[in-house]
Formats: sequence, structure tokens, C-alpha cells
Amino acid sequence: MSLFVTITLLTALCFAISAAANHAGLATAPQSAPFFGGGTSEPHAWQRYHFRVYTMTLVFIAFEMEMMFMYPWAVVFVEEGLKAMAEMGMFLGILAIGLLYGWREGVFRWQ
Amino acid sequence: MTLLRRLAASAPPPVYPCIGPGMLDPVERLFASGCARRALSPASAGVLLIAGVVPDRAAAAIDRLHDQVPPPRRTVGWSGADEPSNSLHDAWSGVLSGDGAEPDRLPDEPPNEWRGKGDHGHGGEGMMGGTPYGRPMAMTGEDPRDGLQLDRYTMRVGPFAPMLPPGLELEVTLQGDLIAAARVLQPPFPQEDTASAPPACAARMLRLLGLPHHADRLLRGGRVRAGVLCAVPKGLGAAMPGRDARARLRRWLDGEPGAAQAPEFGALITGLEWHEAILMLNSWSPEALRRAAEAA
Amino acid sequence: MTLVSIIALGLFAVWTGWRVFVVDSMVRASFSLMLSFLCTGGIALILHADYLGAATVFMMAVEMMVMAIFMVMFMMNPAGLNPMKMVHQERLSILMGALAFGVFVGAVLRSDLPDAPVAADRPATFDLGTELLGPSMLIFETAGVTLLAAMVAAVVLSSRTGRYGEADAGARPPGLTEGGDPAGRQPEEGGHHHHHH
Amino acid sequence: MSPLVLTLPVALLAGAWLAAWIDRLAPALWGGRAAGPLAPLRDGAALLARPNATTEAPDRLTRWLAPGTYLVLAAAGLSVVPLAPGVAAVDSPVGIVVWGACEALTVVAVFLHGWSPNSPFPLIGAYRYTAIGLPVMLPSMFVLIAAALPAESLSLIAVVEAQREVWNLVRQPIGLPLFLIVGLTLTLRGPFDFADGADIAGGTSAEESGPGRALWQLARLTMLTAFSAMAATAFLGGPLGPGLPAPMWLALKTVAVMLLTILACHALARTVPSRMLHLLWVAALPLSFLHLALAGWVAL
Repeated sequence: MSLFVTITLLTALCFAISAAANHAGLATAPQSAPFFGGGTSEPHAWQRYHFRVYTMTLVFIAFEMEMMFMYPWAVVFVEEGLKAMAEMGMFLGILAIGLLYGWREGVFRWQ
Repeated sequence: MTLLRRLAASAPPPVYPCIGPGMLDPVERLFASGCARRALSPASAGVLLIAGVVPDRAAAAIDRLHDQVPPPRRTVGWSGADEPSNSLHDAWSGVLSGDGAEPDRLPDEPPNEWRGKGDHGHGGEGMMGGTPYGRPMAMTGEDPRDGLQLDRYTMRVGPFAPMLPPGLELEVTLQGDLIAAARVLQPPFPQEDTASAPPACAARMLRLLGLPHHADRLLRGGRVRAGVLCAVPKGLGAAMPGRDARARLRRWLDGEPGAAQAPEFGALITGLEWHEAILMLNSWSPEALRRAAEAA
Repeated sequence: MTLVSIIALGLFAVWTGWRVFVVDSMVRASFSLMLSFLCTGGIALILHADYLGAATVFMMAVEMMVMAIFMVMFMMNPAGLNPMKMVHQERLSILMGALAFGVFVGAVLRSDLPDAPVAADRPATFDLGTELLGPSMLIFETAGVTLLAAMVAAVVLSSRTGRYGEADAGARPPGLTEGGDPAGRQPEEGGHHHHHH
Repeated sequence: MSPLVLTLPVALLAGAWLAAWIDRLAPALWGGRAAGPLAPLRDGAALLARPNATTEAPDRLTRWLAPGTYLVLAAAGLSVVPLAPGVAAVDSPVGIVVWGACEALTVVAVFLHGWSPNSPFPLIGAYRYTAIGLPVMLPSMFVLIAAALPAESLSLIAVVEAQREVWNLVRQPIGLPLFLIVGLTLTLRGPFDFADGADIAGGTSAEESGPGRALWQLARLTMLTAFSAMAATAFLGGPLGPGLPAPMWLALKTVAVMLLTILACHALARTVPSRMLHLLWVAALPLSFLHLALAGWVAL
């Protein structure tokens, strides 16, 4: 509860500051043209942006989901002892297979 | 308010330089001396510095950059003969007080008229059509790497882009941050030999690697250890084996001059990611790039 | 205070969830959905399900970030520069939504909710860990292998490069009629592609 | 809610000023001129005295949300850090996960900052940062989970208590270097500044001026403060120490981590994003596997 209240208060404060800082008047067309070091462009910059490492993000999400199991595991690690250690070996093994496979298929590069 | 303005006036003025022929080295030394801060974009500047006599072909670009400096703004001309730091500071004080602010040079017209047009009065038509808020949307096309046909975005960069030699104008078609096509529109301006000297060239590359203090040290005549070379990927811009961007930076750091003429670089940067392409271009001296562009 | 916060978060979650279908920009839609999930994470925090709440926020931030990337990549007019309607089969959707809502509300009202308050200082994360290493070990391991399968499937389906050459080598888009010419882009002769590594 | 929350803005602002000053002292290491303690205020004033720039058809809502979110995340991250043994502004039993959530949302804030101006260089910066910022979270999770092992808890107060005998820096020596990668990424610095690089003319900040720009820079510095405090807690025993009052120890250790981060920022070169991504997955990630295995072995 205290975390929730604190974050709510902080959010209100920071967004108020941000609102005050981002107050912008009206700019003329040449003032608001995008920057190309003197050059120009016709279309909007917003586009179906070709994000080059999309496969990496998918592997990352699966990886991250597995990692979420590790937090409760860390809490009981010392208590459970060897059982937890073996568990971790298995866990890291599974993750390592995913990592090796992705590396072998070359997904951690700009495609 | 006056306290804020007094504090601001004592800060190094943020200056966006438009560098003409023969002025690259003096401008770089000016910023390395610390009397002004080089702004990487006009939006983050208060003063526009026109260094040297800029050819007519770049006049429109100067107008555009001038208007992109948020008002109030000032322009300072510099021929290289005198010490400009006083006039830069005067201009900066003028910017802060708002006296003698310069109006826009270009008319207040959007790239395409959009008000009141189209389906909703914002210039757009249907899903992708029209010119919403003055510009069309990018359209899909072939991709050089993974074959996903996503949008191609064409822009003309330069002649005063901070990551390119002054005068160089490139037409670049990007897909994401990958250069799908590139064409040289105008060659870089001719520069004095000092601008192509090994320390000056190495300093430019070091800035792109995020090491401005190392770069300043080189310009002051100091040395930089070769450990920074690891950051330049092997084989980038290799004309032949062992002659890649990393090798060229190594020669510069050792004080040896680089090649007198670069290969035709429009084709070389095609297919590269933007950061790689910019590093590669800066691994040749501005003169080498100019000769290559004029030969093509 | 607790009740008021939960109601406020719930209303905000519903509002941001509704915004997902109203805004034109894919980025705004993705992050509206993220806000909606953050609110449910906040409710879990208030109810002292600390790990569950913080983990929800963590996971949803990452997942909605990736979703925004894919939405912008593959949707027409991704920034919503032209106004558009993001919903299809509106009437049916509303009907199904109302029906689902009714079923869930009915289930909540009809079920016998437990009334055994748990002490606020109960080590819930510890209990969760013991459960994962004890009775639920098999489920936990199965989840690990399932996620590995998801990783491999994601790579197989979305990566063009690989050990056995390009994934689309020799592939032809299907024709619009049976046995007809490939629709859309014509496959290139020989499939030459410049590759840089 | 503890009244200690009121210390957060003070600590963040003081930390931001100190970090900005250390940044301006750094050139002296390479023979340049070091600036005085007023220099950050001067540069801040130079930004505040200028108007905000706008771009064509920007996303005003996200432009407003991005720096505010970044600032909130720095404050929320700092709120779970214990200021004295057993005392934190927010005593969360899952402080480590809360910090992880702040890291994840930072990627969102930086992405929105680059997306909102509708301009190519900020857009490239936003996507490039996302490509690096997401995988950087994995070493961060491994490192913090390893720090939680000897504490048998996800609470940072317990993490501090577990370091009474020996600091995690000694027990888990690879942890701090790996965590520095996270800090450099979270604060868009040096070798991991893929959002605001020089090759894209300042990246996500290229189209910004005035107070909006000042707020973004301030948020980066506050995030550095929060990160340094978190690293000091996870590896250097946080507020533990003889003689001095506990918060003083925390402050000293925070400044030590801050110095280290700023030094790494100025001394290390940034490579191209494609290569960095590859290095993160094939070098940093296996290294964090090893780190966790070693930490587990030591903890048993």
C-alpha cells in the first residue's frame, strides 16, 4: 500500500513538472520542420518501421518469462539447498539451449 | 528571471555551425577550445554560426537551419581571420534578452497545404492516402536484407549535417535504420590540408564513438591509446583485406595520413546500418571523400 | 482507503482498456493497454500480493514494448495520422463482450468466496518458492520446456537467416486462383540478396 | 507511508547536481579543463532560458509523458533503497522486483521520447535503444537475483542485512561490472548511449530545446543517482559501516558508484549497435549465468 501511495504521489508531482516544462507555443512551419542538417524529406518520419531485431525480441520475451520464476526460487534457495541448486542447473540448461539455438541461427544481429 | 538569465549568459553559448569551404579545421578548434558548445541540432542551439563563404548551392539549407533554431535566435558570420568568441558571446546575450531577434527567413507554409482538405479536414484520405498535416506517408518497398517489405523513407541529409563532412549532401533511403539506397547529391566542400590531418580525422571518429574528451586531447596534440580501436567493427568499409575502417583509424592514431582518395562511397554505404555507415564515411578524410565524389 | 484505491485503479484500467480501441496511433494503443495492466498490477500490490503485482508491472512493460514495435511494423498508418476505426464486427464484439462480462459477474456473485484473511506479513514469495520446488515442480519444469519450445518456434517462424540458407528460398507466394500466378511481389530470379554481417 | 519519502526529491536533486558536476570534471583526466561546481547550474539555466521547440504533427501526449515517466522511475527506484539498516522510504518485500519493473519502464520512456517528435533521427535513436535496452535487462535480473540468494529475500533491507559480515562485492565479484552495464544503459551514457548518440545528431533529444530538454537531462541524472544507490545497496552493503551515521555511508558509497559509472562513461568507446547486441547475448548473458551459478555455490 505504501509503495502504491508513494508512486501515485511521485507520479502526480513528476507529471506536473513535466507538463510545466513541456509547455510549447505555436511554431511556424519552417521552425517545426524535421532536422536533416539542411536537407529535406517528403514523407512523415512515422512509418512501418523496420525494426531489425524482431526475432531477438521474441526470444527475449520467452527468456524473460522463464526468469520470472527465478525470483521466488532465489528466496528459498538457501533453505532448499541442493534441490534448489539442481533445479537451477536444469533451468539454466533450458535457457542455455534457447540461447545457443538463437545464436546458431544468427538472430542476435541486425537482420 | 534576471538571475536565470545572468546564469545562462555565463554558460558556453550553444552554437550550431554551418561550415563553409576551408573552415572545418578552424571551427573544430574553436569548439575544442571550450568557448562555445557545439549543438548537434539547431533545435538545441541559440546561435547559428556561418563559417566562411558558403557557396550558393547551400543557401537554402542555411535558411532552413536558421529557422529551425527556436526564436529568439541570432546569426554570427565568421571569416576565420579574427577570434569569434566575443561575437558569439554577444550574440548569446542577445538571444537571452531577446534583443535584435531574427525573424524566419522562409515563409510560414507547410510542405503541402492540408488545412480543410481530405476526409477530416486534416489533409489525409482513407487509410494511407493524402497529406495528413502536410506530408504524405512513407510507402513499402524491397528490402536489402531480410526481404520484409516495410516502409522506405527517403531523406536528403546535409550539407551541414554534424555527422557528415560539411558540404556533402546525400540522398539516403532508409528501411528502419538500414540504408537501402544511397546517392551522393553534392560533394563535400574543399578544405585546407589541416582538416585532413591525422589528428583531426581521428578526432572526428572518436566523437562518433562517444569519446569527445579523447577527441579534444588529440586536437590539442596529445595521444590516445589504441584500445579504442576495439569499438570499430572489423571489416567495415574494407576496400581490400586489412584496409578496413579500424585499420584507417589505427594509422591516424599513429600519425600517418590516410588514403588520398576514397572509393565510390554511395554504393559502399548501401546495405549498412546507419551507425556503421557514418563510421565508415568518417574513416576517410573530407578531402578523400570530396575527390571520390567529384570523380564519380 | 484501500477500497477507494482499488475502485479508482479498476476504473482507470477499464478506461485505458477502452482507449486501446479508440485511439488511432498504434503506439498509444499499445501503451494504453500497458497502463491498463499496470493498474491490475497496482491492485495486486494493494492486496499485498507484492510479488505478483511487481512482476505484472515488469512483464507487461516489456511485453507491451515489444507489442508496440510489432504493431508499428505491420499495421497500416501506424501513427494514426489519418483517423481510422480499429474495430471490426463491432456489433458482434459488443454482444460477445457483454455476454462474457455477464458470465463472469454471475460467476463472481454465485461463487462462495473464501473469508480467511491472510496476515499482511505472511511471506507470500517464500511460500510461492516452496510451492514451485515442492508440489508444483512438474508444472514449473513443464513451463520451462514449453517456453523453450516457444523460443525455438519464434526463431523458426520469424528468422530468415539460418544454418540451411534463407527461409524463403524457392518460396512462391500463393496464387489468387488455383494454380494461378503468384499474387503480389514476383519472386526474383535466383533470389540474389546482398547480405552484410 | 513514511515521511522519509520527502527525502527522495532532495536526494535526487543533490545527486543530479553532483553527477552533472563530476561529468564536467571528467575532461581533466584527458588534459582538458575541469569546470566549477556552478557549471551544471549555468548549463541548466541556459536551457531553461530558451523556449521549447515543437515539431510537425508531434505526439504531444507522449512527449509530455516520457520525461515525467523517466523522473518517476528514478524516484520509485530510489524509494525502495534502505537509508539505514531496516529503514527505507518504502519498505517493500519485493524491492528487487520493483527496481526491475522501473528498468523495464525506462525502456518505454526512452522509446516514447524518441517516438513523439515525428522526426527521423529521434526515431532511429528510440528503436536502437529499445534493441539494446531490452536484452540488457537480462543480466540485470541475474545479478539482482544473485544478490537476493544470501539474503533469502527480495527485500533490499534483507539484502543489506545479509552483507553485515561480507559485502556482495567480495562474494559475487562479477556482479558490479555486469550491473554497471545496466546503469550505463538506464542513464543513456557512454558505451551504452544508443538513444542519444552523435551519429544521429543527439538522437531522441535532437528536436528538443528549452525546459523540455532540461527536464530530460535532469531525469537522466536522477536515474544515475537512483542506480548508484541501488548498486551501492546490492554490492557495497548500502548504509552499513562503522563510525559515521548510516545515511552518510549510503551517500558515500552512492557517490563511489557514481564516480565509477561516470568514469566508465567517458573512458569507454561505443561500438555499433549490431555488434553490441551480439556481445550482450553471447558474452554478457553467459557471464551472468556463470555469475549466478557461482553466487549460488557460495551461498550454500
